[in-house]
Amino acid sequence: MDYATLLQILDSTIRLAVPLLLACLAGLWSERAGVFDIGLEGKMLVAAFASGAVAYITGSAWAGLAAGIGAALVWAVLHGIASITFRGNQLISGVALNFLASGMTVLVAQAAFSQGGRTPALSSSGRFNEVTLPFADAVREVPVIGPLYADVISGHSLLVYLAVLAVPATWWVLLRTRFGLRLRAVGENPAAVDTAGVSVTRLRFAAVLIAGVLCGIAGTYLATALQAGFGREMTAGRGYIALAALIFAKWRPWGALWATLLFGFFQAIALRPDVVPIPVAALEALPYVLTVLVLAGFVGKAIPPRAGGEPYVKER
Amino acid sequence: DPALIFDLGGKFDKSFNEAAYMGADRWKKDTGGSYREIEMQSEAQREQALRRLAQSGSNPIVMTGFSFADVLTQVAPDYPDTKFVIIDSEVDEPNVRSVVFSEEQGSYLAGIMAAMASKTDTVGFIGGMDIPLIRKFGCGFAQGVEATKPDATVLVSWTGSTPAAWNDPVRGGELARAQIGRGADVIYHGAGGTGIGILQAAADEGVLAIGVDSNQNALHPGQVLTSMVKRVDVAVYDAFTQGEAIEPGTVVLGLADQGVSVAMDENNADLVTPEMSAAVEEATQKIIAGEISVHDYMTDDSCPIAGF
Amino acid sequence: MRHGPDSEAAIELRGISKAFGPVQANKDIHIRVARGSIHGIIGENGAGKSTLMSILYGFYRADSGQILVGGRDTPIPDSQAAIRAGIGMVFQHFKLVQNFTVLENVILGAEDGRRLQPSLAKARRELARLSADYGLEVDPDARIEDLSVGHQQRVEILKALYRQADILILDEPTGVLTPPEADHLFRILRGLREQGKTVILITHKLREIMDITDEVSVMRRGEMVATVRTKDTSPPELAELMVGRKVLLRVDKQPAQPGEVVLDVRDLRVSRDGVERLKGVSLSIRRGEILGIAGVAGNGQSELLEVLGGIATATGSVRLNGRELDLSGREDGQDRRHAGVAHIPEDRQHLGCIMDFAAWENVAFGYHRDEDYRSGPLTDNAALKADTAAKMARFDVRPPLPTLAIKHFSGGNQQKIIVAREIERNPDLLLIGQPTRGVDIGAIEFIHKQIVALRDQGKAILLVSVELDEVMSLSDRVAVMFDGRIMGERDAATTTERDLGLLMAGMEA
Amino acid sequence: MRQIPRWADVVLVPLISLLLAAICATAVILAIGQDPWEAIVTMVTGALGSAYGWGYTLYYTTSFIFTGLAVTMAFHAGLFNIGGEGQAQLGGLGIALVLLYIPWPHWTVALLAAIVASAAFGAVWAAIPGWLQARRGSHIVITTIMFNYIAYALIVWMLVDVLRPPGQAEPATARFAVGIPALSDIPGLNLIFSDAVPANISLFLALIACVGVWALLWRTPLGYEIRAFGKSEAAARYAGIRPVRTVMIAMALSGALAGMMSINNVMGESGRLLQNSSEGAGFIGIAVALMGRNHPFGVVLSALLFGFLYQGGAELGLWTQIPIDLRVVVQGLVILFTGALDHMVRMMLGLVFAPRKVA
Ligand SMILES: Nc1ncnc2c1ncn2[C@@H]1O[C@H](COP(=O)(O)OP(=O)(O)OP(=O)(O)O)[C@@H](O)[C@H]1O
Ligand SMILES: Nc1ncnc2c1ncn2[C@@H]1O[C@H](COP(=O)(O)OP(=O)(O)OP(=O)(O)O)[C@@H](O)[C@H]1O
Ligand SMILES: [Mg+2]
Ligand SMILES: [Mg+2]
Repeated sequence: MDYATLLQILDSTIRLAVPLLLACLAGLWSERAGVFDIGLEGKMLVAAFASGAVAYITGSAWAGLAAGIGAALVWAVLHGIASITFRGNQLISGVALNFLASGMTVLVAQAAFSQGGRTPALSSSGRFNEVTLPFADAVREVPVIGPLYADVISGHSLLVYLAVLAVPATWWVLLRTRFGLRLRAVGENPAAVDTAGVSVTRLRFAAVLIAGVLCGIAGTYLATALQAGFGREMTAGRGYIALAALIFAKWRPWGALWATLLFGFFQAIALRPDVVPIPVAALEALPYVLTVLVLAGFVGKAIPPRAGGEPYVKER
Repeated sequence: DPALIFDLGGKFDKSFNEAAYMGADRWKKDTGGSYREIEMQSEAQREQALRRLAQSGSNPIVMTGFSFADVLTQVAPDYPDTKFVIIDSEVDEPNVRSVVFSEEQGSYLAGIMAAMASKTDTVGFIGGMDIPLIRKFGCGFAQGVEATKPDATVLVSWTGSTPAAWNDPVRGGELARAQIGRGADVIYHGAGGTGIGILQAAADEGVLAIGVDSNQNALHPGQVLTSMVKRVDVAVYDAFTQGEAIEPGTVVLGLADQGVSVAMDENNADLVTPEMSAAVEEATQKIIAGEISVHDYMTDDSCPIAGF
Repeated sequence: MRHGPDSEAAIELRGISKAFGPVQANKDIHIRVARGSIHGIIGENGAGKSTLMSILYGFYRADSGQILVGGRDTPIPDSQAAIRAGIGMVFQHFKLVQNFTVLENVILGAEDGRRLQPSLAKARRELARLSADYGLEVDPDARIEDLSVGHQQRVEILKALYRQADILILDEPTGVLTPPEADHLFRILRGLREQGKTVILITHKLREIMDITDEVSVMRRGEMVATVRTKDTSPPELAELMVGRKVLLRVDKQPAQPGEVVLDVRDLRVSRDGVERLKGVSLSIRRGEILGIAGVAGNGQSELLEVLGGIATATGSVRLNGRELDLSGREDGQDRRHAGVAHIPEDRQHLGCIMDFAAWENVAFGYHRDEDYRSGPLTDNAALKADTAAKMARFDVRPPLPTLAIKHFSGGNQQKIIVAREIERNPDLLLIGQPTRGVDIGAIEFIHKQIVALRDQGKAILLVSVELDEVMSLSDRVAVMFDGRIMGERDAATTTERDLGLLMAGMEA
Repeated sequence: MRQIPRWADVVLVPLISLLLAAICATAVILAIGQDPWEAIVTMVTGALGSAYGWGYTLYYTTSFIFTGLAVTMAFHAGLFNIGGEGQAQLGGLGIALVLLYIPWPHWTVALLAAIVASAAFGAVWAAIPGWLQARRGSHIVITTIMFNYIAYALIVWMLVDVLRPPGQAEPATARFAVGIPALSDIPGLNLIFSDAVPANISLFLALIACVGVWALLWRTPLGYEIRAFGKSEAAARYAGIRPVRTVMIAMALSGALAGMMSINNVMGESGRLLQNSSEGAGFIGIAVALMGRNHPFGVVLSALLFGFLYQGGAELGLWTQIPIDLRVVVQGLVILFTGALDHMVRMMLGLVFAPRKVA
């Protein structure tokens, strides 16, 4: 496999890793606050649909983004109501919302566009097109790093760079601010926060909503940048891989970046049977197998937030 | 009433199934008749759909796609009075009509145009599900390229080995980018709904693509060189018009009877040079006349030229 | 200068009532706490003490009633309000974030500014001052999970002081402390009183009440039955007020007649996630004697019980009636039971029973594979229910309903059901952990009688309790555990609290 | 929270949840500009209006009973098994292997073999995540999800590269030599089911399984141990209940039940192994179990309900403009209300049943 091929694979690695990264950060926010969220898949899906539909109707990618985030937020609020307000089972709530998403998107898409659950293809104005970073062409001639910068780093949609920036942002807010401190505390021992006179419910909702926003961006990316429109089940299990990546990342922001890049890389080589002579089925199973190994602690043990999955009930 | 069953990938795949839909729709407009239609959601559904339609008295029942072959062999005998039409596959039953196309011929023409349009002398073919039928496309395409530019390279990739491969635009897009990365500047797809992603990627990366089944030139005007149109719509239209009277047996539609062709319209007018259309015209005549015989992969399951 | 209890009220509660579903936890409570005093509150389990204090701290909302702070009517809808009113609370179960540092825990909820750095810096200075003033030394950068319980408690107190609390509530603070640690705590509390702060102290230990409080209020079944000046009352009087009848605080029992050795433990070692919890424990118990294990919770007693009960694995040798027991985990709790070991666990609600199961199902717990509860491959539920009804009658369990879920029984009654289940198996060795934790004096009396009776039938009994008085009054011999070792063994009749206290603190006496 | 009578908890809570789900579904239908009444009529007539409809309704019901029981079994051990899908498909693989490679003298023997094979394959596929949870503490929800994907890849590979007969384009095995009688083949029943229906004798197998699961959980020491472990692992240890063993047994049983679903669809209906043979029944099992309050008999009822929903939904896709995907929406709503918002429903009921004061 020559350098050029490697660059291509890295290029598509980034394209494929970004939705995973955003979803993974979403999961990170939610679970650091003690709310499990297997509903990432569903949130991305509704976001993908909403952004695809609105971007088509308005012809504006930004309108699409707004819609995508909005839709994901609706799902996030539902999850919050079920698992925070009414102390329901967070896992079941997530599963339910995933089903709801996969059904609703197709239903509404069919009703609105009657194109078999797909939204019409977007014109370039309705999409987040690739932006070329400064000096991309200038440095292309520089050996090795030149092409790396010009072809891999540069030339992605705006949302890609947004996603990457979300990593340090998450890190800073989570570890360097009052909000972050309280949020982490809520994920470890909500009673401590409650007795300190801070509302557990509000903090957890905040976390869930942030997760919604990130999933919204992820879905929008799928429908308006990676693709030109929404297609049924277009998230294709990315939400679950993101969860796996989250565990792999041990619930840490930078870890999330590396984990999702790794999984993105697997997906990228799965698309290149010409370079890796392994049966495609095997390549497709690889991320899942790896995840299982990670979960099994064969690749480093991960300790989840202590209060994760536990609805908070006042008691002494 | 007649009925139409769309395969996975859906009625609006902008390609194979959509072509069938066009036919049915035209028939509806022309005759004012009505028909039933179902879209497959999963493999295991086929039999229920067939039986349900037959049982509810639809006749004839048209289904798009080879995947129905096996199920149809099971179901057809149970409903001797119902006529079935299967497109893209041969089922030998007294009440079944099988319609197949000489895709290799149309693909050959596409190959010629691709070779002439290519500046890098590298062109690509991306098949959907890796099955003989689609290899047939690729093989004809490769022969067309070979005949025009013997030293040109033809890259070949497949989206997958299951029907899911018909409806995976993301993967299609990535595969296209990969081929473009390897120098391809014209990409021909035979991948149904997945093709949307392929055409999109080609357009995004500023190279030419060739559509399939339906006329896909309009999807990205000026960026789709042409489309290897397969007149599934005609097949459906005929079936519906002949109704219950339709006679069983196998029908092969090729260049001669406009069953396959390369689409020329305002969307690709400025892409198609006079030489190109001349070359296409010439090849067409020769094929019809039998002076050129395009090798059909399915006859011996091999394609030396394309290397599979 | 020292304020007397007669000065004006720091806190006054009027007609506070609170119900949890069917349970009336507090009924029309009136109480007045003088500024600058240490005010004790005692009462049986479930009397409503913690509930009342949680209401005062805004953790629960009272159904009705009025709260006055410093004479002014101060509604306290949430903990924030309580903090603003200058009230701080140290809960029975600490509210600390285990993997945060002391500093982070202290500022949590009391940060000034959105960014952490300034708050942390300020808290560091503030902590240094408080430690100096009240002798509350603790390393500000230590992680809570690495701190001893005593230190964790100091962090809780620091949290309150950092929030400028001048009324401090402590809910059963000494339950988890060694006598020396408890003494230190009391010095701190006295120090706070010197500074004019008000302390409300909930405890079950009459001795502590007598030691340090100025006034004491007694609760029973959700009601406030009396508030008296400490110097005008006595332990027996308080006990009577609590239970509503006379109780004898000492167990009366004949001296033991030990028989042959039943349990013989040699060099027992247990390691859990890298840490060695038992560091070579050896002991032996004979028929007809009670060996008491004294010590502060978390010094290996739990591990000892778990190993003997077949829950945890270990190395070393354990012989029961001369037979070597397997410690590698190949034998489980049921094998132990067959070998003649009964086990009343330390934590009845989390180990001893399944809270959602009915009483009769819990009576089978651990013995569910026994022949008498089986008919062929199936379980004989009828027999089981009958047996449960009989046990309930013998042990005076209230209400005597075999089909009632055990979570709906009161703590003491839950304990009675478990005790019945375990001792009626006629075991050779009985393991007992914290037999009377969360059980009120009435039930304590009953359970103690049962244990002594069992000893007199010639059983060997291993008793683990953090209540020093309980160990001393029940046991024939007392062994003290500290840091996974047996620090020493004493004759219960002759030893003194002080002596044991030193051992519990890890000091060779 | 206020106590509500047990009967209300068992009967009213699911019914109200169902009602809420139905209301939302109606709203959805209206929102996409369709006629709910038409939808209901179509579903009822299509699913229950004819022997043919019943044939399919009962066919789906059978599958859902198996997967519902699978989820129930795991639930009682405190495990949330989302892997029913993969386990069912593996069960199908097991059936395919024994039926393709061994010539069976008679369908009865073949059925026994199929039961063993499907149960074994499903059990293994569930026991691995069980082991990972018990021994390595990997979260069973995530692992079972992962195992669904791995199963999918495995099946694709088997169908494409191993089991696909030469010359066949679609990824599927050859037809099995033997099948099991459909209800329409059974003397007596064939008077009702005149023309061929997919529902087959595995329906009775499913009902037997229900009784079996019930007896196991509530009438045997093993069931006692599973339930006790599900309530509290620490307490279970104290009582000498071995965690690893219990988790593995519970998951194996759960997987076996899921796998046996394939007797209905793979051996019974299609007579060969197709890709995605379980068609999401593994997931529907979650809704069925929740709706059935994790009791085998409740499972039968809710399985019937979902059988109706699925056949009716298929008919919607056929005769109305309402996409078949409405099924998925309803499924999601039921899970949401019965599984996640059940406290809300209870609170609503709590207001109805005034608290009884004690103490
Ligand atoms: N969490 C709870 N939910 C509902 N009812 C409860 C709860 N906790 C206790 N109760 C009920 O409150 C009553 C008193 O419980 P509690 O354990 O406080 O009794 P208690 O005063 O400690 O009695 P004992 O001295 O026997 O322990 C019991 O009848 C019990 O059923
Ligand atoms: N969250 C709750 N839900 C239901 N009942 C409760 C709850 N908290 C306490 N109770 C009940 O209220 C009553 C008073 O409990 P509380 O904890 O105040 O007693 P206590 O005096 O603190 O007992 P202890 O000495 O064991 O701490 C008990 O019957 C208890 O069971
Ligand atoms: Mg208390
Ligand atoms: Mg109590």
